[in-house]
Formats: sequence, C-alpha cells, structure tokens
Amino acid sequence: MNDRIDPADRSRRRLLALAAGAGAWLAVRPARAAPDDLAAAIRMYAGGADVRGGGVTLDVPELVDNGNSVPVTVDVDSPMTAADHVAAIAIFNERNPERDVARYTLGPRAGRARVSTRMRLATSQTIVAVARMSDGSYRSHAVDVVVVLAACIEGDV
Amino acid sequence: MARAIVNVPATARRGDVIEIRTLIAHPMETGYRVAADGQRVARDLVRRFTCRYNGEVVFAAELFPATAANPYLVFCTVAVDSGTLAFTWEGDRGFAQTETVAIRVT
Amino acid sequence: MSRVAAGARVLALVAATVVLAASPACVQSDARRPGSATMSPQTRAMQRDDAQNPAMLWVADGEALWSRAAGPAGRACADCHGDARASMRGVAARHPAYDEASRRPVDLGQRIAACRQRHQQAGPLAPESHERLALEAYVALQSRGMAVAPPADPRLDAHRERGRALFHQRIGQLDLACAQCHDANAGKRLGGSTIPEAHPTGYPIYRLEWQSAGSLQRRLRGCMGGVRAEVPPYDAPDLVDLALHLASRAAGMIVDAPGVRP
Amino acid sequence: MAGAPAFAQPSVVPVTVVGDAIPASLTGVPGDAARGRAIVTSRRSGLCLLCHAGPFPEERFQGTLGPDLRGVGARLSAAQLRLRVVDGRRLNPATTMPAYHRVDGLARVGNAWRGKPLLDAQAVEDVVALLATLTD
Repeated sequence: MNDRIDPADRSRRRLLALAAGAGAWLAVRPARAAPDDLAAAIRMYAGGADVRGGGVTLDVPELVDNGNSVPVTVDVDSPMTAADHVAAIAIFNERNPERDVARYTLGPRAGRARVSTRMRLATSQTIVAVARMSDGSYRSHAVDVVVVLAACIEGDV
Repeated sequence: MARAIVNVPATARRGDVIEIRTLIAHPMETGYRVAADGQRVARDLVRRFTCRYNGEVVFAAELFPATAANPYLVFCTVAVDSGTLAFTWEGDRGFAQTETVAIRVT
Repeated sequence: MSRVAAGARVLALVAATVVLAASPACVQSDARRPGSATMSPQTRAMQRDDAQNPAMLWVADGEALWSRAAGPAGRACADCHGDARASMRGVAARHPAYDEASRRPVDLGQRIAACRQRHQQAGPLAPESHERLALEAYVALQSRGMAVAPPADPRLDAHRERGRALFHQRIGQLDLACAQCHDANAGKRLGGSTIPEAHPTGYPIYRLEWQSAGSLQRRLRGCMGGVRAEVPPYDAPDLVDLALHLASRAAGMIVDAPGVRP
Repeated sequence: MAGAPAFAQPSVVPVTVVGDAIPASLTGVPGDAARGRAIVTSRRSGLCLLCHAGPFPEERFQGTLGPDLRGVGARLSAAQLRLRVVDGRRLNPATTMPAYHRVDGLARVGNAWRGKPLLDAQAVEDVVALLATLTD
C-alpha cells in the first residue's frame, strides 16, 4: 500500500491541481473534511450495518498517470451460489465532488463477483470498495491512490 | 453517433463463467466542469447500465460523475443457454442505447 | 546532400515505398523508445488491448464511415479504395506525404479531408471533428505493426528541413524548443511526468487528459500553448512541417496506432 | 561579461551584470522568502519544480531536468542567483532554463504573454531571497 499523505498536504495539492487546471472537471466544491463524508456515505450505503474488512480486493494502481481514467477492479470472495453470493458492489471515493463512483447489482447468475471499470480521481485520495453479501453483511477494502498532476507546462488549446 | 463495443465469447460451455467487456462512447459530463466562457457545463451522464441474458437481468450498474468518460465495464455471467445478451445504457438527455450479441452455449 | 543520395531519392520516389530509414541519418538502431514505453503498466494495457482501448470507439465509427456514401457524388471511400484493410495498409506510416493538388505536404487527416471534398464532393471535414478523427483512426489502424516510412520525396525536403528547424527553435515566453525537452531531456521527469521522446507512432491517440481521441496537430498545439508561444491554427504549414520532421526522426519505429497516452 | 552595460526593456528593470552576477537588487526592496517559496512551488507562476527538485515536501512531484535546488544558497551568492533567475542565457546560451526577467530575444511569444517577463522584478527578488535560504 502506498504511504499515507497528511490531509493538509492533500488539500493543498488539490488546490494546486485546481489552479493548474488539472482535473478541471470538478472545480466547484471546496476542500473539506472529506474522510467524514466518505465514512458517512458508506454508513448510509450499508444502512448502519457493520462494514468489515476482508474478502474484498480493490485493485487500483497506487500511482496513476492521469486522474481522468483510473482502472479499478473489485473482486469479492464468494461461491456465488443462490444461498451465498454477492448481491451488490459499490465503489466510493474520498475527495471527488461526490462520494459515489458506481454501484453494481449482481447475483448468482454472475458466477464470479468481479467488476472492472475506470474512474476519475480529482486528486490523491482513498478509494473504498464495499460488497453487500446475500446474508445482509458488508465487507470492504480501502486503497490510497496517488495521482500524478498533469505537467502544466503543456496547455491545451 | 453513439457507439459501443461489446466483447462476449461467441461460444461457451454450459456452466462456464464468461467475462463480458463493454465500452461506450459518452463524455460523462460531470456537471462540475466550467467551460472557457466561465459557464458551468451541464451534467450529461450515462446513469444506468443493464445486461439481460435471454431477457433476464443478470447484471446492472448505476454510474456517477466519477465514472470516467467513455465508460468501460467488465463483469461476469454464467453461460446457461444459447440466445442473446442485451446491453442497455441509459442516461441524461434521453440517452438510450442497446446492443445485442448472440451466444451459443454447448 | 551528395549526388548519390539525391539519385537514391529519385529512385525511391519512383519506387514510392523506399523509406528514409535506409539513409544513415535515420538508422538509430535503436535506443529510441515510443511514448508507450514511459507510460504506467495500466495505460500500456489500455493501449495494447483493443477491448480496453477507448480509441477503438473512433475506429469503429471510422469503419462505418468508410463504406457510407457521402456528398452529392454518392460515393463512399470504399467505392474507390475497396477494403481498407488491404488498400490502406501502410498509408498512415507514409504520412505526411506530398499532395499533388495543393502542392504541399499533408498529414493523414488532411489527406482524408481533401479526398472527401475532391472525390465525394462532401462537406469539409473540420480538423479534430469526430468524423475526421474516426476515419484517421480507422486508416491508421491499418498500418499497425508496420515501420514508420516517411516518403523519400524530394519535394518534401524543404518542408522537412523547415520542420527540423522549428523543432530546434526556442519559442514562447518560456523560451523552449521542442528539442530541449524531447531530445536533450527525454526520459527525465517534468513534474510527475516522464518526458517522452516525441515519436508520433500512435496517432490519432486517445489521451486520458483530453478524455477523447485527438490528432498530432492537437498535441503539438498543446505543447506550443504550454510554452506560451503563438499557436498556429489547425492545418497550418508549421504543424505539418513539424510532423514531417517527427516522422523522419521516427522512421523505422513501429506504428502502434491508435495509441493511448496519459 | 564584466561591466556589461545596462539593458532596458519596457516591462523589465534594467540590470547591470558584473562577472557572473547581478549584485544590485532589482527593486531596492528586500525579497520576501515566504512569497518566493509560493512562487517557486507554484505550477502557474514559478514553474520551478517542474524542472528542479528541492526541499519542498508539499510538492510531491518534482522535476529532474535542472539541478537540485537543495543547497543552492550555499553554492551561489544572492547576486549570482539573481543573474541565473533573471537571464541564465547570459552564462550559458544553451541552458534550458527560461530567462525569468527578460522580454527581448524571444521568438513567437503568445499574444497574452508578449512583452511580459515570467516574473516581475519584485518576484525575482522574492525568489532570490528564498533560494538564498536553501543552504543545507
């Protein structure tokens, strides 16, 4: 796992990112105590149930070339039978304007509880994958990602 | 010109878990971006994706602004019968596109 | 240029396929690295796998456009050129090339746009328009795996030389020449980004920064704006001349279009 | 270059180069190292860390084109730093480093930037003040 970045460092770099026009797609919401938002979003998704670690693998590069398109794969340990399967997977982020990335509905017909997509990352931050199991329990895995800022010596015109 | 590319094995054995890969052209305009003229660019997203296997929904997704432009999505399903897989993307401004792919299960 | 070399070039023009790679100046075997070599493994995977490569969306449209009749002539590209997989093989590797009608070098996108106007009498395909990029991507794909093969056409020489001079000219408020970053400092880090050697083997590219496909012209204009220089309009001779020089620098390298870049 | 005559341009302060240095402050106002630090670490104004690394932990991604700025204040005097920021091409015409306080001798400068130096005189003094503190 990559090293932790302290929050002040992060919000500073987020501002730099905005100033540089890198990740200009977000641009509006001010920096704030995002980790709380993230925890709240996950709590709401889980309807207050416990969310435990283990059994979920969130595969995302720890250092990404460009935050506009970051490949992510979520893989959940599950036999994917009618009696015991993954019912849903959600991906959340800490420091984009909105906490949600995507929510997937699946079931035993999937055969394997694995989903890949590409997400946007406004800046370096924590990503969390949460799986809802058929018994109503929740599991999760969090990963910190460092986003390389676009070198602004190159403008786009 | 909405386009999609869907990768599904043409044949599979009954009970096999097959991987499906989809790519669709869409800007996934977040609604947070400000254009050169200072105006906020209106949100324009694919909101929902559904995969139906011979009519039955086997996988669905809700997408948010943090899903990258030209959404790419990979998931699995069990090959149960020969027939069709139908993929539907729906979103803002009435966006709707469906692609169907035949699969032969032996 | 020696007389022998000039003679060789005339022969090459006749043969139309002999590449500059044969001339000693371009045999740099071969420490050159394509842009993809400095990308993250994830971005490389995105390029390598067509199912992941977003530029294939443009290719798919280009393929459809290839056989769609356009303009009052009611003709499609395929009506003259047949199956692009055969007729367009190697074409992108040979561009920019000399255009008889305009008596100028043109890049592949300009060639497609001109062909469409002259032979299909269809409306203009604007630079960076979706249709132009789509057709360019589809045609470029047909050269995938082939060596970049700039035509040894003496009518291009002056333009190529001008492109070389532009590449080495310091420009803009930042007073930087292309060569200072992409020759002298390639492989070093500019902020968090590794500076590539500027070999245009993958155009049109899907650029994550753009969230779209785009042409070499767009990329060149981006760099020019970045050093705070005047930015020539699309299809300006400066851009095509630079592309000619870049193609000669990249002669013999493998076309990997459509590329993906950060 | 010793005793080179002053050169004057509309939006830049004339300077007198002595040896490999500009001994006199461009403004007479002491530079502010804190402002200098903000300029050096900014991807908009100074752009310094795009090419140089330096002791600036707040900027994770630093360049490797130029020399590391660590210890530059021990290696060079303020006067020497001033010339290198104002116009390093006077020492090495082939240097990659842009001249930060010069507007002549440039080609094809974009409209928005024409006639404007990268840094105004006081900003140069601020950057020099910051660099002079980098003695470790």
